Amino acid sequence: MNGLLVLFDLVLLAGIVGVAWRCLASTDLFRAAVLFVTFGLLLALAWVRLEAPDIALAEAAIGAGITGALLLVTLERLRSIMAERRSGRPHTPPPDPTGPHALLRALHDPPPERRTFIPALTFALVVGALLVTTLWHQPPSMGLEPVVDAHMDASGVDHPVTAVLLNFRAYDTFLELAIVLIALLGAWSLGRHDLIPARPAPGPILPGTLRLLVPVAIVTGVYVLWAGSHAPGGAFQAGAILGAAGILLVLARPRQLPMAPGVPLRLGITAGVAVFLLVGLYGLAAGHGFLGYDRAWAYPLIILIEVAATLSIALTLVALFVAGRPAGDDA
Amino acid sequence: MIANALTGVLLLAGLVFFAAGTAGLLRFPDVYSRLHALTKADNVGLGLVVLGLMFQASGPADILKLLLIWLLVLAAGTTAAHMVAQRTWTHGEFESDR
Amino acid sequence: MSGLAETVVHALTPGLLYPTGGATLFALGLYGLIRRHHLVLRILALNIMGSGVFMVLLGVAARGEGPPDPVAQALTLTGIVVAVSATAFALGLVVHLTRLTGHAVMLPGPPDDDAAMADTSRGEHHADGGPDAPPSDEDPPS
Amino acid sequence: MTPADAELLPAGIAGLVGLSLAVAVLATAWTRQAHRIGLLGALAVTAWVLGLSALFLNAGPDSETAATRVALGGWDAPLGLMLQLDGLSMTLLVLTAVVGLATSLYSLGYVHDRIERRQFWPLWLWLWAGLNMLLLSGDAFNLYITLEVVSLSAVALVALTGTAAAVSGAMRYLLVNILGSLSFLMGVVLLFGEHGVLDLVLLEARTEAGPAERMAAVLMTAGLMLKAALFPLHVWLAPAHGSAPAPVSAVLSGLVVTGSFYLILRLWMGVFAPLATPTFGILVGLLGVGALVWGSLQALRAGRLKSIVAYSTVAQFGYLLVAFPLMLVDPDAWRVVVFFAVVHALAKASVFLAAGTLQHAAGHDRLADLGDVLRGRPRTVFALGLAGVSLMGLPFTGGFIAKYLLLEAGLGTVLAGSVFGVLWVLAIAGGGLLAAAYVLRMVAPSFQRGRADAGEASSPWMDWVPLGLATVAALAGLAGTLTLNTLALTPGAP
Repeated sequence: MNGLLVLFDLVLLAGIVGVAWRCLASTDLFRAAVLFVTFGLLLALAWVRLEAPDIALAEAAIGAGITGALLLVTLERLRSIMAERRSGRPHTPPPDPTGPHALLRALHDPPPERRTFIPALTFALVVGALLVTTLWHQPPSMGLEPVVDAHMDASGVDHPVTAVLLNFRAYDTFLELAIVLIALLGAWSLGRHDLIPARPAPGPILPGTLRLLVPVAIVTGVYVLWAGSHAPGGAFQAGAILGAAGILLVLARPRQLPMAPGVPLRLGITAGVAVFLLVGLYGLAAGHGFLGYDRAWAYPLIILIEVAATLSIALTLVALFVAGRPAGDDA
Repeated sequence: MIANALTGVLLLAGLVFFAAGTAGLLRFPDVYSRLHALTKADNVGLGLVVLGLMFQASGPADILKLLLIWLLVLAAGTTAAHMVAQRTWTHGEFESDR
Repeated sequence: MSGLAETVVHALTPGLLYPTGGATLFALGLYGLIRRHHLVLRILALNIMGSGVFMVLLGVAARGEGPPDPVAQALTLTGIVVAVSATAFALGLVVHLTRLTGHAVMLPGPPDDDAAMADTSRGEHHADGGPDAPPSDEDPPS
Repeated sequence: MTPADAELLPAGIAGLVGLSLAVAVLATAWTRQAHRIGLLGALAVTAWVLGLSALFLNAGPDSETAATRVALGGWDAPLGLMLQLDGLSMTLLVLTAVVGLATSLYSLGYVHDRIERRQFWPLWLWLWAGLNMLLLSGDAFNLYITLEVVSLSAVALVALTGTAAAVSGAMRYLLVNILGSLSFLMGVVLLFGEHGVLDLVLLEARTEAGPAERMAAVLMTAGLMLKAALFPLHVWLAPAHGSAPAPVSAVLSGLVVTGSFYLILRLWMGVFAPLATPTFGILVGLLGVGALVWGSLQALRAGRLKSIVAYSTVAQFGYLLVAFPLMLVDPDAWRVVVFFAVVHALAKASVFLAAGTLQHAAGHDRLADLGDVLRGRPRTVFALGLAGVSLMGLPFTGGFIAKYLLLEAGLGTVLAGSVFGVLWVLAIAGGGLLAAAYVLRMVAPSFQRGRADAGEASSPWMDWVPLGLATVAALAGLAGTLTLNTLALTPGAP
């Protein structure tokens, strides 16, 4: 049985490295994007094998799902920009796929030049070999599992990962929410959003499926959020699931985005950090330390923070997919 | 004991369908026949795998969850296949499909 | 011989296999980052490097006996969310850059930063970029 | 010190983090009033930092043995996260507050477009909060997260003008930053795998010169050098800093780069201290000499005002590297290095702000065509010159004192019999001459005969803030003793 597991590990790792290699070696960007999604799904399997179901959930939903959607819509945007530029100039000849203008083709990257091969390979090999040598010489360390285990009673939740994320190291999690928000602020500062280049799919199939899937996604999201206090799950996974549902809704009607009014949308995307910060400041004032909770109130406060965070993450992910700030935000 | 044996047999049968679907995806000449091979084989394959796993479930809740997974994958797969086919019908095949 | 066999068996535990795989991914991403020019591929290379770091972290955390370290898992979760945020912003920048310049490659070597640059603190603002920004693909990458 | 002070200090530290975050969150949510919130917030944060420094100096004697540490959420290390404050972080917090306040005031005039204002202020306030948190962080993984907060908001600010040059500079900056962060994170993971803790103080106590520490030191230092644009990993700096809006360039060159440098210093004085050997010091010093020469030459041939300033950052950071070998001989040299970094940050920020005013007035910043505006704007040119004089290190400026102290340390190395000492002394002295050359290049046209033209009218903030900050930079020498004494309150300092 142990031998089978080792075989599984070896095959899985070979698959992961192989897919990553194919992804980085491909000249067609669409192929690279699809391979990257595959890479993410294989990683999720590896996380399950390493007894990290929370990470597996997050990797599948965020690493593979949301990143995949972002990659594909980016490629579609690049394609439509290039098509516009070409049609805008009828007299420009089509680019020669082998000439110096090959770089200008939107979804194609020519094979790398030969002269970077030796230095890049040497550099990567040296770094990789040094890392592997170092890692092989490391003694098994205790980690912080015993310490976390000893304090679980005081954390307000029953799932160690959630306890670390929202209680013991809540500051990191707060900043993580802030980073999601900053990424959106950055994307919005680049300009107003333009139409998503995807064409609406004709026919009743997609809207029909969405009518079925979106309620299921919402139920699943809420379930994953609630489950986070005692089992794998939590705000980030739930936010990603709800965000994915939102992205599907956007895709079903790419031409008729609801013109989100500025103020409620702003409040929605900041709700996570705002609620978190308020609770944190209250903790400071009440003498539990910044981002600390009274032991009796830890569970409800954590749930409150998680609900707000889920909402903000879902909204932010959809907004990052749409890219560019909505017109209502400038009013 | 019987449950374990049933699980094993059903999983193996499911894997055969997956393998067939994958072979079809790789070997068939155009998008439509690839879709045909992939979706049919995968739906049946996943169904068999789910059925096999049901014998290992600890209660009705787990069985329902497994069933739900299968139904959702069916719905998503059908829609995705439909959209790929439709896009191919109106716009032709992708560069990378050839 | 038994020493070799022991080493091999030792190397095949998840606590060493997965960190080794993670280090490989890190190096592979580094290699791709250096060699590929298209910005989307470079972003993918960075993501693969990041996954390598997470794999080392989780692999190392799975070394000890007993349940895996929840702190390592929480850190990885944070890292994944940070990675997807940075990726989303980077992809937005790629689209914007392509709209402005007509290409999405970052060419090696220092760019021509002495090129004339319009002042941006007055007059109309380009914060919206967009189609009214002057096309500048007259300088095809060499 | 009074017991009340000792009780107030931890609350003041956590409160500073809370306050700067609250300002950023508020400006993000209520974007219509972002500039007003930003101004009030800048004043409040600056006042808080100054109050905190008074408190800190009062509580001084205790801090020589240990940094003041605050357990967030009441969870002590290794389980929880710790904030920590010592002389080094206090000094840089004050620097951040001064430059941050000046930048905020300048931005009131510079960023006047209604739409752009709404994008600028929240991002800038997040950047400031990120810097404060970076300086206060006492946890290896938390450092990675704060670095990401700083770099993502900095990149977004660089891209704000939306021109092709700015967006391309921002793209390069982002890729470099992510690469640097990942390298840093890999180092953190190695340390965590080896010792099972993330807290810096606990890590320091457990570190010995093993293979994992060496590899982690290489990865983390390389990542931070990328972010700090230390030679030879600097190529991204000039395009990003040169094409960003002026207040952003000032913050990037003055504070963000200094933040990464702070982290290198902090790590090598703490966790990696057992790894520092003379050979390593000499290697770093040689890099510094390379940076000085290369950056200065680039600054001498650059055609744009802001490019000159950006390249001079590469050159000036060479001094910081040259100081590493000095630190191994003279344990007190690190304080001089930090003082030099502080003076440089003040001077560099005012030079960038002044350059922004000139660019605004002329509509461009090509040095060759800038003569009219340089002659028409004596106040701004004076600010440029005053800050430049500090960069050169002429007598009676902050820069002079910093360079004098550096030279003194360098001569100490020579006396200690190091062959390389001569090289360090030559580099420190020669770098000053090169700096004089490129500073004169910037202001020289104003002494030539020609038409004077004030160009486009600008708000009073844009006229006076660069001058004020340049004055602070020039007078920083007066605060030299205070700064050095504050820095002495850093535990673990050699």
